[in-house]
Amino acid sequence: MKKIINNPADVVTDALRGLAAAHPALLRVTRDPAVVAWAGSPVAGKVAVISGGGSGHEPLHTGFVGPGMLDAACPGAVFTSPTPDQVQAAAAQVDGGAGVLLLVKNYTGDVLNFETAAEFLDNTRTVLIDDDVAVQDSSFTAGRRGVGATVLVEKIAGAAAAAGADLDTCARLAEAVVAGARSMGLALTAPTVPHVGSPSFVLPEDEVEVGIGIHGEPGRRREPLTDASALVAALLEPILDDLPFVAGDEVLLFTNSMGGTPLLELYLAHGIAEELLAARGITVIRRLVGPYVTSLDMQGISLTLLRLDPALTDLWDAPVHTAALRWGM
Amino acid sequence: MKKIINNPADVVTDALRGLAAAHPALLRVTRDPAVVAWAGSPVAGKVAVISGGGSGHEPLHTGFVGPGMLDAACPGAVFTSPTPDQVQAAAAQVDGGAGVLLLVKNYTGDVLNFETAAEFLDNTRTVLIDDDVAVQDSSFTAGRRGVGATVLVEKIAGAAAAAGADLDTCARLAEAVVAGARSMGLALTAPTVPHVGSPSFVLPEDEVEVGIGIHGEPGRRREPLTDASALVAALLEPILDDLPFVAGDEVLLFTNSMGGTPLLELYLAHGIAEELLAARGITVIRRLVGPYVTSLDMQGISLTLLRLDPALTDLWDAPVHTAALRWGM
Amino acid sequence: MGCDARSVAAAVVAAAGVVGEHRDELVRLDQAMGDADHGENLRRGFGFVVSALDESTPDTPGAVLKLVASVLISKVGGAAGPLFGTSFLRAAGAVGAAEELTPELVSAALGAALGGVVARGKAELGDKTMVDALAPAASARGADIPTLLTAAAIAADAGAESTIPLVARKGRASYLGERAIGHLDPGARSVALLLRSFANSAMGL
Amino acid sequence: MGCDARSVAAAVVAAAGVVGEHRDELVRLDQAMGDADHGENLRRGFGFVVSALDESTPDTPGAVLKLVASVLISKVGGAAGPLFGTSFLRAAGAVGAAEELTPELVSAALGAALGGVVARGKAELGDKTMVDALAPAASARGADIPTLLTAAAIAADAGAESTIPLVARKGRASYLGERAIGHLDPGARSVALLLRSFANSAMGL
Ligand SMILES: Nc1ncnc2c1ncn2[C@@H]1O[C@H](COP(=O)(O)OP(=O)(O)O)[C@@H](O)[C@H]1O
Ligand SMILES: Nc1ncnc2c1ncn2[C@@H]1O[C@H](COP(=O)(O)OP(=O)(O)O)[C@@H](O)[C@H]1O
Ligand SMILES: [Mg+2]
Ligand SMILES: [Mg+2]
Ligand SMILES: [Mg+2]
Ligand SMILES: [Mg+2]
Repeated sequence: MKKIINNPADVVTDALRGLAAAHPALLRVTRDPAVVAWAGSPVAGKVAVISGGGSGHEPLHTGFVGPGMLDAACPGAVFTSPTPDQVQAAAAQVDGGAGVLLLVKNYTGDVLNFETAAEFLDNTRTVLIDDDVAVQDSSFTAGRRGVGATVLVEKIAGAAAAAGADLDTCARLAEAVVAGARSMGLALTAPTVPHVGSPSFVLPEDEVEVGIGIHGEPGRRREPLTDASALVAALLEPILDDLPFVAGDEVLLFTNSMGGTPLLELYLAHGIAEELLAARGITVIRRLVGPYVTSLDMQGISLTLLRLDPALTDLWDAPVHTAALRWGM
Repeated sequence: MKKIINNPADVVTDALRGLAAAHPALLRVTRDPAVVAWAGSPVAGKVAVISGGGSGHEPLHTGFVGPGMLDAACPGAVFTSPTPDQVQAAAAQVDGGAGVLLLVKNYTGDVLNFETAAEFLDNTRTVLIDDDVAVQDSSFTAGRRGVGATVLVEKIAGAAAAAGADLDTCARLAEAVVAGARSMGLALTAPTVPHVGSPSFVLPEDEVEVGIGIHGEPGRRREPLTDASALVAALLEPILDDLPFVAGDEVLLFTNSMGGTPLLELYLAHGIAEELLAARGITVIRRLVGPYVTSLDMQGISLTLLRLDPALTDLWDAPVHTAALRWGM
Repeated sequence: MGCDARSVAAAVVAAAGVVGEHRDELVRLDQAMGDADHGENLRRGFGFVVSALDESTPDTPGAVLKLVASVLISKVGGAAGPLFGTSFLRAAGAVGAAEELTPELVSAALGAALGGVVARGKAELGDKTMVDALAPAASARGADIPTLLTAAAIAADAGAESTIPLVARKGRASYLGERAIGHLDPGARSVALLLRSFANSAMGL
Repeated sequence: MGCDARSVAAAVVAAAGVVGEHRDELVRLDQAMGDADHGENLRRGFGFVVSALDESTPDTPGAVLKLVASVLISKVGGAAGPLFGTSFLRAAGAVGAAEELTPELVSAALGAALGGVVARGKAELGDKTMVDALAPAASARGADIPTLLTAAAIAADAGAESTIPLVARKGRASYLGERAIGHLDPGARSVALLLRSFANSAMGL
């Protein structure tokens, strides 16, 4: 394993120390339990927006803490959802008296730990994020997992809270984003988890894993590595068919790197996706391109589409200041 | 080679198409010759700031085009400096009548091509960026290469130009940044150039290349892969000794990922660097942490230190709106 | 020589050792179908449990189980933290304030543990989860604690093995569809390991 | 059968073919010490040169060389673009408006090409650059063009080989210090390849 780390058991703690050092005016980072909070929180009368999950997906979630987005993030161990203690500590720090919105990616571990925390908290609402169309949706299973849409939910719910919306409204908007967003990803390489030391799976030089998640779990299927046009189409078609997105829709297109894929390839993929959408009569009116929901050093991309309406668009455009996403302030 | 590309000969063109699609309001992207210009340029009476270089280092330089930073960037082929035609075309597009500042990384190819272009342009100043302490400085050689400081030069010169400084002042400030900035990098893995298809070098599992540049060239030496604390110290010591940076200095610390190194490791390294600087009595007053000067998919990091004074600090803090760096607007 | 708080605490410490020994195996099992953290999660969690028991041993078996539960819930995270935590919490409830465990109490504890996992995780038998190990274990019977726990461990082992040919319907492996077939569920394996360790401890009483 | 514009253009097209054949070799040489683009840069550049010559063949040898120069300068980039471009530009200047090349003009062209590279790149003999191939080539003499160019190609070959044991002082390889020792300079190799191709074309006149 080649990584710039000290003790593998301490990577999250050590990285949080660096995060705190890098953003002293923006973030308040506490340990035991680990919480990354906006230094300006709590804001009296504002709904507090909290998310969290396993580490290894940076900048998700800690990079999205700040005015206009998350009040706090709870970073778990690598690929391990945080504990209820972390969520309770985060809520205690950032609750401004107007309620706490918990934004939770739909994984068994995340759901159970946030659920336990919520039992100890007053006035909370939980919104589950489950946008990955690679996973069959069924009431008999764990359901779809949350991936790229998480950034969009956090931005839009965070903007609503910043604008003074109440807890129900914030939750309703978060649910609207979940309802209108779909994602799918593929991997060219596997991530290497620090406490494991070997790649999570082994992929031949000429194959890709299609329908992967963000935890190094294998995807739905392996396919030959084709050219970028075919790969992008293989991600986009299932997304479009699922909601479905149709001609006339106005959308946000989020082209995400899983971490190891360079911007050159990412923009190349983004350009292809824009062309495919234009050919379908779907109008891209907002975009996000970059490594925002990653899986350590995995090479790969995911696409997320969100159907926009003017209200969601305004909330997307609202000022935000976090380590990883910033505009208007 | 595993990459999300179509024809390797077209990667830059295809990526530029995606860049244009992703930032329609911000950028004006033209081809033949390839130029990425700020859509708001030219601004009458403002010094135009232009940079460029080989592609494969994204977001450098195209991701730094926009108000408060570059007026235009000239992206060459992968790892190949742009042609004089590109630079001339960029100048023609963005020259606002107050002169053109050319910010050039000190590589033979970049120097020669920008030099040729400058012969055709009126009222230009060229500032060479050569911050890499891994390269011995000598008047008999090509000299030091330009690496991480490039972002800082572009930001600060761009801010000065935006604030209305004249060409000489902008050039003087750019030179001040070059004079006060030093960098060094290391690699855990080699990049794979699309038109080559194999990694630029082969590094055993237990070794790092220390003193690498950003073009996949081997470094100064190979060393055993040690822990993060030792690796960060091995980069920081030569930087500190070179200028030298001394107790009492106020600095900007830029912790850069070479592309494939995830944020978790990058923040971890940043934290260590902050601690080492604090122990030396050097005060970090500004930071930049992220993949800003990359080498395709290479795993590795570089550190850049810039000694700040109030004037440079104000220019660093000034509003900027580019694809990759944005604050205050 | 009865099964008091001290014996239960010792059994938990011994189980922590077993978890540590099998940490890499559990990581590998989770790597095949999931996110490669199960072994590390349990190692970390039981490490904290041992530290907590080092500091103070509670008075009753139930209090020991409750301490284990609260450490696992508050320190582990992931799916395993709440599910194992809840199982220990429900087991603690089932044994109440008894000074010593009886076969009946152990049986009740196993049933309660299963109930807790099912209540939290909503998995059914055959969903390829720890339930497939815990459910048959909870049905085991025995005249004394060693016999009962040995029967439970054997049942859990068989139950864990039974997950191999299954498609997963719960947990992370459910994302894999048919590709989960052929792999042993890591959570079922760790349930079996814990019960085997408890049985061994009981034999030594 | 003289060396007119058409012959020079044909020689350039033939040289473009040689560059294409050696593209991977030049990439590999540049990969060892530099950034692995030299072969691709020249392939791309000479591809544009061939297209330009396809469109229209200039009237004089000098005009052909000037066209090659301007295409290389405006299309290649990197160090090779301006350096090769300047060498062709200076060579064009040296042969002036002559309708046909003579050995004296070829000799003057080679000298001018060297002068151009040195003026732009400031490299001296032994700096491990294309100068190490071009300088000995420019000193070659011959009674007719084939003889002269063959002597130049032989000298360039030897000059290129002489770069192997050197530490680089110019270009990208200068960053490597001692680690450049043992590697052939890609630019010197491509100079030798071009001159060998020109010599072969001249033989066929
Ligand atoms: N809904 C569920 N009900 C019961 N057990 C479950 C459920 N979901 C997951 N598990 C168990 O949890 C184990 C995985 O635990 P672990 O790897 O620690 O958590 P995570 O899946 O969050 O990474 C699985 O092997 C499975 O036995
Ligand atoms: N200053 C110089 N003078 C003469 N030749 C040089 C100089 N710098 C570099 N070269 C030549 O250029 C070659 C590299 O060309 P190329 O790879 O196309 O450009 P780059 O180095 O910009 O990637 C080297 O092998 C060397 O022969
Ligand atoms: Mg996990
Ligand atoms: Mg180059
Ligand atoms: Mg797991
Ligand atoms: Mg090169």
